[in-house]
This record gives sequence, structure tokens and C-alpha cells, in this order.
Amino acid sequence: MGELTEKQKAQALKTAQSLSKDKLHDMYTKMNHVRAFEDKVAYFFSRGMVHGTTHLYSGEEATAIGALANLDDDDLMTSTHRGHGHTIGKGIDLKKMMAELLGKETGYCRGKGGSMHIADLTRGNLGANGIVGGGIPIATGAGITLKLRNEGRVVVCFFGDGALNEGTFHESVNLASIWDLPVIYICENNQYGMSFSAKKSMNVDDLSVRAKAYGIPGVTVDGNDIFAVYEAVKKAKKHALKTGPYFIVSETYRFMGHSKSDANKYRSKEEIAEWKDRDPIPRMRAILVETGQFTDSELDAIEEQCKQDIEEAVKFAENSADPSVDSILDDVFAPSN
Amino acid sequence: MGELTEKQKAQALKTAQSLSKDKLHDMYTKMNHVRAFEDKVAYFFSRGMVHGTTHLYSGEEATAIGALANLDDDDLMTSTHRGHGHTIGKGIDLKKMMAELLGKETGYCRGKGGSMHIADLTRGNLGANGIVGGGIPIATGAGITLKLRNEGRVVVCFFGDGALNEGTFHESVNLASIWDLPVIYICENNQYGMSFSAKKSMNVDDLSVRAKAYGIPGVTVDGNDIFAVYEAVKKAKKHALKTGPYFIVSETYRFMGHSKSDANKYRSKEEIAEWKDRDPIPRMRAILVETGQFTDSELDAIEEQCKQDIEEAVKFAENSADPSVDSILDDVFAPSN
Amino acid sequence: MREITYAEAIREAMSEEMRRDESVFFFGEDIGIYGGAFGVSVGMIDEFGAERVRDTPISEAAIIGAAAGAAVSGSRPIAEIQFSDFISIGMDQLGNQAAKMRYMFGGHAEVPMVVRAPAGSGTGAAAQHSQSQEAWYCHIPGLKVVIPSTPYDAKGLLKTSIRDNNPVVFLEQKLLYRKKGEVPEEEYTIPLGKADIKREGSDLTIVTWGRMVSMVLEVADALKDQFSIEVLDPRTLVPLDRDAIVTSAKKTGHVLVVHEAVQTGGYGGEIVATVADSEAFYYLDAPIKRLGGLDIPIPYNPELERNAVPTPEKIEQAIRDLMA
Amino acid sequence: MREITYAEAIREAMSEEMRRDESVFFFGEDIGIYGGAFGVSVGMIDEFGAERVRDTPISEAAIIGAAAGAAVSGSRPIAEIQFSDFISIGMDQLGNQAAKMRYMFGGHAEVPMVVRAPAGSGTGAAAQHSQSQEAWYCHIPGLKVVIPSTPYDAKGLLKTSIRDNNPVVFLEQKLLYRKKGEVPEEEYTIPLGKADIKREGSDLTIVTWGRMVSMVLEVADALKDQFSIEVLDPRTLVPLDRDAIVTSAKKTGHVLVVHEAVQTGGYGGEIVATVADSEAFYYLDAPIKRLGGLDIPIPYNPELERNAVPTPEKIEQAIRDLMA
Ligand SMILES: Cc1ncc(C[n+]2csc(CCOP(=O)(O)OP(=O)(O)O)c2C)c(N)n1
Ligand SMILES: Cc1ncc(C[n+]2csc(CCOP(=O)(O)OP(=O)(O)O)c2C)c(N)n1
Ligand SMILES: [Mg+2]
Ligand SMILES: [Mg+2]
Repeated sequence: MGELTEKQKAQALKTAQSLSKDKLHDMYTKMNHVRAFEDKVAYFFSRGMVHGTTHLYSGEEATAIGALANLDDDDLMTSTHRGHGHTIGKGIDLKKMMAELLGKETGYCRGKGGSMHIADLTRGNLGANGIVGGGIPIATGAGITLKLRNEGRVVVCFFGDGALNEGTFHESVNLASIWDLPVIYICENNQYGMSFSAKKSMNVDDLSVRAKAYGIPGVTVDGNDIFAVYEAVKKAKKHALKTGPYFIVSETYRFMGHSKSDANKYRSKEEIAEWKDRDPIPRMRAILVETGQFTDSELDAIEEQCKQDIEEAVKFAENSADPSVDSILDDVFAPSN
Repeated sequence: MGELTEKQKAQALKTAQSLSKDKLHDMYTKMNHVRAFEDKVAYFFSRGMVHGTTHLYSGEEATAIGALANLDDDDLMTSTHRGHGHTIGKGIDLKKMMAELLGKETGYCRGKGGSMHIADLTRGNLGANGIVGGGIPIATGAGITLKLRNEGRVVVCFFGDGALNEGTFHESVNLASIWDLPVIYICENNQYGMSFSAKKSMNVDDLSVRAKAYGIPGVTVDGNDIFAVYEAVKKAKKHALKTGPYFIVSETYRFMGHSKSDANKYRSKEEIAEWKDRDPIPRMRAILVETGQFTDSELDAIEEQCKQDIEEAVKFAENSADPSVDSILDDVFAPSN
Repeated sequence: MREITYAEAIREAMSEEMRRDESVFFFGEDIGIYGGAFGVSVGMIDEFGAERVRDTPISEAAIIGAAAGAAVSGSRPIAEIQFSDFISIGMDQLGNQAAKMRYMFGGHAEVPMVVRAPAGSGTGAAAQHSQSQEAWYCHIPGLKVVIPSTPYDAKGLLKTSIRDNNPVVFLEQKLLYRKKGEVPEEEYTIPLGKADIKREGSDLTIVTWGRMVSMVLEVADALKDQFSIEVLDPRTLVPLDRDAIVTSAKKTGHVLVVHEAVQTGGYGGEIVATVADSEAFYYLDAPIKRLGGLDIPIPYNPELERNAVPTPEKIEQAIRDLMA
Repeated sequence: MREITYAEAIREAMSEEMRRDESVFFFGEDIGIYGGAFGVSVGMIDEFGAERVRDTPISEAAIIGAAAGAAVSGSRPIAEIQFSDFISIGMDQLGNQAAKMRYMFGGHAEVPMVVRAPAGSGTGAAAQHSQSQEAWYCHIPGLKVVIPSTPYDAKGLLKTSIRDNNPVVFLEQKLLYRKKGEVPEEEYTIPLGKADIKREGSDLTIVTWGRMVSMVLEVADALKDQFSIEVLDPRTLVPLDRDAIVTSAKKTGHVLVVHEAVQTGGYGGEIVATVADSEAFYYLDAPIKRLGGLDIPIPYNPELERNAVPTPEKIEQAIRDLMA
């Protein structure tokens, strides 16, 4: 079960071979950056060293990284409360990201946003979101801008299986559909919205059927196979630019609890173990070795480098100052001329 | 085009024959009550004799009357801004209804609600609604009560094609689906949400496809054929009681403008004429004559009686007092013990 | 000077800004061929086309949220919500998204959008189509809130709102749409945050906005031989010109706030609290009074509806009580 | 007397009412096996089963609207919204449906429902999970609004809210969930609309609610040698015990309102306006002061977050300013 099917594997090998070594290097690096970042955050939380709560992306990396590997810097993205993977996938300064988690002045949001509100508008990252389903209309509106400008850019909109039941999903996808907006809606079905399983919260087997309600294409992919995600989004991007919105359900799993306090009462150890077996990082690694594009030691080096990058980010964050209380009133309103 | 198809007609005759004369009498009476009521209200508005605005149901009668003919007094219903048909269909005191339109103390809402807020809880009418899509969660919640009580009762929830794009539709039907609530969702596709055609506001040909998103049955019926509507809702009711929610799209048309001020710029005279050709009242009448259950003169008498009933309702309303300004603060809160 | 209606003034403001800046676009329910529920946008689709004047489905959360998304990605959307009551459907997108983005992102975002919506009672549309909910929006940091009381103010304030780099809730007054007033042909704008003294006086300050302004002015004129009444229209509730209010209160020593919104929890409380905790407190010769709408949903019957909100009679009575 | 936590008090209230009246049921996100985001309902699904303790999808508009529908058809639902900030998603269902049904229908409906939701900052959850929006709900005729500040009040008020025949918004205070307080074993209820004087005093009245009550009490105790401070907790903001506030203001001649919500447009304005237009006005020796949250979204950094709302230091300063 942990392995890719033969067919999947053949496709994965083909996809890997179609990509440059640099590109794959970047993708594998990002996968490992996410994992290392989340491990560090989990550690911080377990020690009570960070304030608030956080939602970790470990286990789901292939979705964000595979999808966003299709995007250019000026393409856009909206993310979720579980946003670290998307944020890294879209390209980010890890130091400023870690600094934000620690609430520092040097953080992306100058310490005002924290884990759930990291954005980087310089790289087309329109922000994480604390409201389930909250980013879906925003991505859709960004799609209007892109449609009006007609510059060949797309928006990727991430949200969870839980968000699929918010009214914003429905209203937004319909709007994108009638206006042919270049938006790729990606539902990360990690099987649960907090404690409530997707199976219980929806009465459909394959969530991608929801696309039919809006007359747009909908597909389901193995979200733990980065190459499958990559191909699906590649196709979606073409469609988005030419025709209009596209809906992808990426089947995946979160390895950690929902947020910092989660006794995991709603799922079994066996289930977790089964999914850990399908960890997207070793899966990707196996393909890269099999195609011969990377040696094991090259990949080890990447993994090592990623951990070091995170340590450096931590160092930067820890050495950064807290924002001054005097800055508390800043940034409510933008200046206007 | 104005005629029923052969198949439809055969079915309509069969359905008519399956119903008692009393039942058919009641249905035909209600169809005509609605039409006469709306004609009267249109007249009042054209003369500026009524305050506010109103949304007339003329042309759509078969949907409400056909659907509600399946319900018992203690079954429940939620209605819309275009609610006169549903209200009459569920059974109402026409006098109190007309009095409410005229804002009188003797009206259903003591003059506080008006056209968009008539309810009759004694007959399971949970109320019209000024908010498009606003009644859908309410019907769903009523479904929870019925499910918990398990008394074999259902809720019928009416809304328009425009309401299909409100988030409340999506959230509510999903909820009803996972909880197997006995709710029949009936979308009255009168082809427009105000000026925006259903064709433009949704990118799907057959709106009933939306049921698939929730894993429930969805069908489309000719909403100007009262017998077709009746049969569809009959089936839906069985399903609702045994299994869970059901979605019906009833294809129909409003003969009048959206509300009192509507220049009809968004639709053609030809289109209106075509649909008037499919007027549900003569269609029903033709079937009743063809089965031999009613003579023309019996039906003429019903029509005449309906007009008289409305005149009497008007008389009652006109002779009623306005509410006293002293009552203005009443009824914000219910007393609690 | 030429006179145009409040609705025309709004249409002119939108059209001029759309001509001036092509990143401005306009969307909402039935705003195209229908021209909007109140006819505000009649003809605009002919000039600007269906790309920039977009009819939407009935999806208020998506409309408001899409405005935020369009704004943060470089457009300057104007979203129309057909009745301001329906903003409640998109309340999360307005209050938790559009208003907060800039602050949450540490100042690294601009969200230049306007949500236009008609407010107020008096049209016989009852409880769900007649509300005045400005107090809600004023309680959300990150939003500006504008309520024009004349065609002149409507045009100048809307142009400024469209150029503002923040989300603005622009509450139009249904009963004013057909009212005419002087509006110059030449370009002008009105800054947000500056109150307008609609009438000078020395005995009593009445702070009021929206359609209540003309009602209060009429009462003030009728009583001119008895009281010299100053009528202060803040025009924008956020930012609020607190200085102007305090200055006027110091001058007159009597303050009455009149608004159409339900009194309990209304923005009148903010005005009263502004005065009560200012140096004007020491100049007050009487309690600070509010006259808001009754604490009820708007009823349908016309006479009840009229009495649900301030009337000339109630305003006069409040003035007499205060000056007694 | 035995001591239990605020969260336990709430759970007891719900459980007792569900045992007492089988038309009461409870639903919301993750309230079943998970026990609720704050552990309030741990174990309830075991006692009452999945029919009466219903886990819902993430659909706040449907949750609030379904509560209204269940209520008007004869049930007495308790709906939990995981954070009160998310009520904005169901704002139309709350404000335009649940609250208005009775009035619109001329008194022919009862809508006995409770929307429970945790409010307030202090947990590091930032702008979209930390708000105090009671002022919004208070501005909607037809809703009652309750904010308990102790386990005792929480239990007694929640039981009354569940038995009330109207929609009640019951705002729990996140930072109080684990605070213990005395709660009798015996059945009791507390009427809505009755303020509680949490501390008697003669120099100054502080009106405050929710988690600010204990902070204000601490400051009042610390300053007891300098000022005799009366602390008045309205407990229910609608209905509001205006008499108790006016009586206290007359007694002390000094009034300060402290609340966590953003100051501008907050319910503090209502309290100030109540005093400023009452006979207490004539007894005032100083301006009426408010100390609310800053006019900003709640920031993430803990020190900023702490400073976004009233602190003991700011409360002390406000007292000193007022008594100067
Ligand atoms: C509107 C809203 N409702 C509820 C929550 C609380 N909450 C945060 S994450 C979450 C589960 C979300 O599930 P899903 O969309 O599947 O994303 P996942 O956490 O699985 O990545 C919930 C209920 C929220 N943040 N926003
Ligand atoms: C939430 C909301 N948005 C907009 C409106 C204004 N409005 C009233 S009826 C209507 C059209 C509704 O279309 P549909 O649901 O198809 O019903 P129909 O009028 O065709 O019967 C609109 C836009 C409203 N009342 N409520
Ligand atoms: Mg999930
Ligand atoms: Mg329609």
C-alpha cells in the first residue's frame, strides 16, 4: 500500500525525467524545508516556546510543492491556516518566516500575524488565512484582476476538505466558472477537518464530483505523489489560462494532530501508520534515485542542507527583536494620497 | 410548444385519475386563488395602493400547488420573497393574508411583516423570506426537529434559481445529506434571478446536477405541469422519510416583472409569450376536462369563486384597522417563564 | 449651479473614476442592463462594457471577498450589495478578511475597495431590507465608513473612497436617491474624516448623518425663533472628526445625536462617549441625548415604519426636552 | 462550596438542561468525540449520544440558520460556534433570520435557541480568532446577549438562556475556561437582565464584563486604600440593567467603562450614553470615561497582544485620570 502503483510509478518516472535537475533539486529542497520547518515548530510547541497555536503540514508536502512547482513568481496563491507548506512552496525567505512564527519584528508581518497570517505579496503569496474557506473568495477576486489584465497568470487556491462545506467555496467556484477565471482550486483532502472525517462530513465518495455542480473539470490525485500532483496542476494551469477554473482534490494525510492540542481520539494509530508509510518525501526520493538524476548522497546532502537552513532561520529569528509596543497602532490603514 | 408532450400528457391524465375529485378541486382552487390574488396585488401596485414592493408568482402556480398537494397540515414548509403561491398552497386564511399585504392589524403578522414575511405556524408554514437563500438553513433545521421526533413529517423548502448560488444552499443541503434529514429542496427555476438569467449565473445545463455534490437524488421537472410536479414530490416525500433529502428543479417562468419596478429589459417579449403559452392553469384545466372528472362549467365556477374569494379578502382587509402605533414595540421578544 | 440627483451623483463619481483609472471596475447584482435595483448604474454597462461592469450571481460572500482579492492583487473594485442588509452574508469577508489583511500582514498589503450599499427604511420593504447597520462596520478596525447626506457629498466622498487605499463601506440612503442637489460640473473630491457643519447655531449641537440630516435641518429651521441649532454631519463615521464634534459641543453646551439606526448599540453611543470624555464635558448644560431608531426590526405598515425611526415630531420633542 | 471551572460550569448547565428537557439538543464543530476546541463538551456525547450531540461540518451559516429552524419548529437547540469570530459567517442567519422572525411574523413564532461561542484575546491566535464582537449582537433587536464572568454566573445564566424563548448569544471567555470558582451542587438559575455588583464602593463605578471583571477587581483591590471602587458587571448586555448602572453612577459620581472589545463602536458607548442621558448626569463629578481595546485587529506577538486590550496598568491609569 505504501508504494506507488506500477502505473503511477511509470508516470512519476516519466515526469521526473521531463524536469531539469535544477527544478527537481528545488522541489526536493522545498519538500525537505517544509518537513524540517514543521519539525522545528512542533519542537517549539512541545516546549511551550511559541505562543498560540499552529497547524502543521507534515505529510502533505507533495501537494503544495508539486502544485506550486508549476507557478511563476508572478502567479498568485492563497493559502490556509495550515499554510507553511504553501508558503515555502511559493518561495519565501525562511528567516523572515521563522521570525514571524516567533512573533518578531523581522518577521513577514512584523510579528503581527503569526503562523496563520503569513503573506508575501512580493512573491504572489496573498496570504494564509485563519478562517476555513476564507481564502476562496479572495483567490477568486485575484482571478478577476488576472483575467482583466490578461497577462497569462494564474491563481492557485488551496483549502482543506473541511472548507469544502463552507458557503464561500460554492459561491466562489460558481463565480469563477461563469467568468472563466484563471483559478485552480486545490482541495487538500487530508481526510479530516479537525476531528470530523471527510467521509462523515460529506456524503460523496470522490470529492472531485463537486466540480460538476459548476460545470468545470474536477479530478482527484494521489496527493502523496509529488509527480502526480505536478502533472495534474500542469494540466489545470493550461486549462485555467485557456478556458477557466479547474478543481483538483489531492488525497493526502496530516501526520500530526490538527493543532497543538489534539489527542487524536478520532483516528486510529493504524490509520496514521498506514499513511506514514506513504510519506511523500521518501516516495519522491525513490523516484529521483531510480531515474538516476540524483545519487543518494546528493539527496542526503539536500536533506542535511535543509535542516541547516532551518537552524539558521531559527538563529536569525531568535536573535531578532520583538516589535516595539509603539508599533502597535501602525498598519491598520494604508496611506492614501 | 405550449402543449404537454404526449408522454407528459399520458402521465398527467394518469395522475389526475389517481386523485379524488375533492383533491383536484382543492388543487385547482388553489391555482386560481394564487392567480387571482396576484392579479389583485398587481392592480393595487399599479395604482400605488400598496406600500413597498412585491414579487408575484403568476405563471409558477403549478410548482407550489403541485408540490404542497403532497403535504399534510403538520408537514412544514419554508418559502421565499415570491411566497404568495407557497403560502396559499400550504393552506391559509386568504383574508388574513390580504390584510397583511395591506399592512393591517388583522393580517397574519399584524401588519408588521407584509408580502415578504407571511408565515402561518399553525399550518406548518415557517414563513416567507426577504433574504434570497435565507430560508434554506431554516428548513434544514426544521428537518432536524422532525428527524429527532421521528413522526413521519417532512419539510419542503422552496427557493429560486438565483438562490442556488448562495452559500446557504450549499451548506444546508450538505448538512441535510449527512444527517439524512427529511427535507425536500425545490428550486423554482423561473429562468431569472431578478435580471440575471440562470443560464448566465450558472455554467450547467441541468441545474439538478447540483444534487450530485451532496450525494442525493436530483431531478428536473416541467414546473408548469402540476401533475408532473405532484408526482415528483410524491416520490421525493417517500425518499425523504425513508432515506433523506431530495432535490427537485422545477422549470417554470414568472409572467410578471421581478418586482414592482421592472422594465423587463433583460428578456424578450417573445420569450414571455412563449411561456405564457404554457400557462399551468389552462394546462391543468385541459387535463381535468379530458379525464372527465370536471366539466367546463364546474371549472368556470371554481374560477369565479376564486375571484370572489379574493374580493372578499380585499373587503375584509380594507375594512380592517391599521395597527395602532402603540403596538410597535410588541413582539420583539417572546415571554419566558 | 446645476442640480442632479443623489443617484446621478453616485453614477457620475463611479463613471469619472472608471474613466480616470482603468484598474477600477464595478460589480454586483443586476447592475448591468437592469441598472441596479435603484437605477444608480443605468447606462454604465453601455459605456464600460461587461468586463468592467459585471453582473454577478446572488452570492454576497463571494462578491465582497472577491472585491478584497481583486484589490489586494492590484485592482480597485467597487462592489455593490443590493441592500446593505445583505452585507451580513459577506460579513466575514468584510470584517475578517478585507479589513484585517493589511494589519495581519504587517502593513504589506493594500486593499483599495469600496462596498456600496443602500441603507435605511421608508420604502415599505420591512425588516430585512431597511436596516442601518453602520455601527457594525465602524466597530471593525481597518474599515472606513462613509454616509453621504447630499448629492454633493455623495459624489465627492465616493470619488475619494474609490481612490482610498483601504476598504471603504459606502452607505447610500435609499430615500435620497431621487433627491436633487447642487453638484458642480468641475471635478472635486471631499476628504474622508472631515465633518460638515450643515447649519450653524449657538444653542444646541445636533450630530446626525444620512437621510436624517435633511429632517433635522427642517426641524432646526422650523424652530429657528426659539433655538439656534447647529447641525453637524460627520459624513464619514470612520475616520470620525471628533474635534469638530467637541468644538461644537463646547460652543453650544447641548448635544443631541440623531440617527436612523436602532438606538441600542448604535453609533450614537460613540458620539456621546466622545463628548462625555472630552473637555466639552465641562461645558455641558444638560445631559447628552440620543434619538435613534426604536429597538425593533423595521415593521411593514407605513405608519409603524415611519414611527420606528426618528420623525420630525420626535426630533422636536427631543430638542425641547434637552433645552427645557 | 465546591469549586469547578468555568468550562465545567458550562458543561453542567448544558447537561442538566438536556436531562431536564428532551427538546434540547446540542450541535457544532468538533463537539463530539473531540469534546470541543476548548474541551467544554468532553464526555457529553457519551451521555447523550450522537443524535443529541451532533458534530457538524464546517458550515457556520447552516449551523446558525439550522438552529433557528429547529427552534421555530419546536426544538431548543444549543449551537456552538468554535470561535465567536466565525459568527460573522452566519451573521445573516443570526441577525436577519433568528432575531427577526418573531417580530416579522407579528409575534406568532418563538425561536428558543442559544448560540454559544468563545470570545476574546490572549491565546496567541491573532486577528481572526480573538475578537470581542458583543456590540454587533447588541445592536440587533430580538437577540439577547450574555457574557458571564465567573463559573457561577456561567452556569446560572446558561441554564436561563436555554430556557429562554428567544435567541440568545452566549459569549464565553476563552481565558476563563480553566478558572475555578464556587458553584453550588444544587440547581439554580440567574435571571437575564440583572446586573451584579461584584464589589461595592462609593468613589467610582466601573462597569465591566467578561474576563475584564477579574482584572478590574484586582486593580480595585490594589487601590483600595486610595479609592473605594464599585465594580458593576451587567452580565447580560441585552437586556441591560440600566437602572443598576444609573443608581451606581448616582452614588459614586464617577463612571469608567472597561471592555476588551475595540473601543470605537463598542458597547461602552451604550453604557456611557445611558449614564449621560439619565438623572445620574447631574451627579457626575468628572467626564465619563471608556477604556476599551485599541482600534486595531488583535496582533500575534504576545506583548502586542496584551497591550491591544485593557491591562491592569491601563485600568489603573484610567482610574487615576478620572479621579484626578
Ligand atoms: C470558519 C472557520 N470555522 C472553524 C474554524 C476552526 N478550524 C480551524 S482548522 C479547522 C479544520 C479545517 O479542516 P480542513 O479544511 O480540512 O483543513 P485541515 O485542517 O485539515 O488542513 C477548523 C474547524 C476556523 N478556523 N474557521
Ligand atoms: C441575499 C439577497 N440578495 C439579493 C436580494 C435581492 N433580490 C431579491 S429577489 C432576487 C432574485 C432572486 O432570484 P431567484 O432566487 O431566482 O428567485 P425569483 O425572484 O426568480 O423567484 C434578488 C437579487 C435579496 N433579497 N437577498
Ligand atoms: Mg482536512
Ligand atoms: Mg428565479
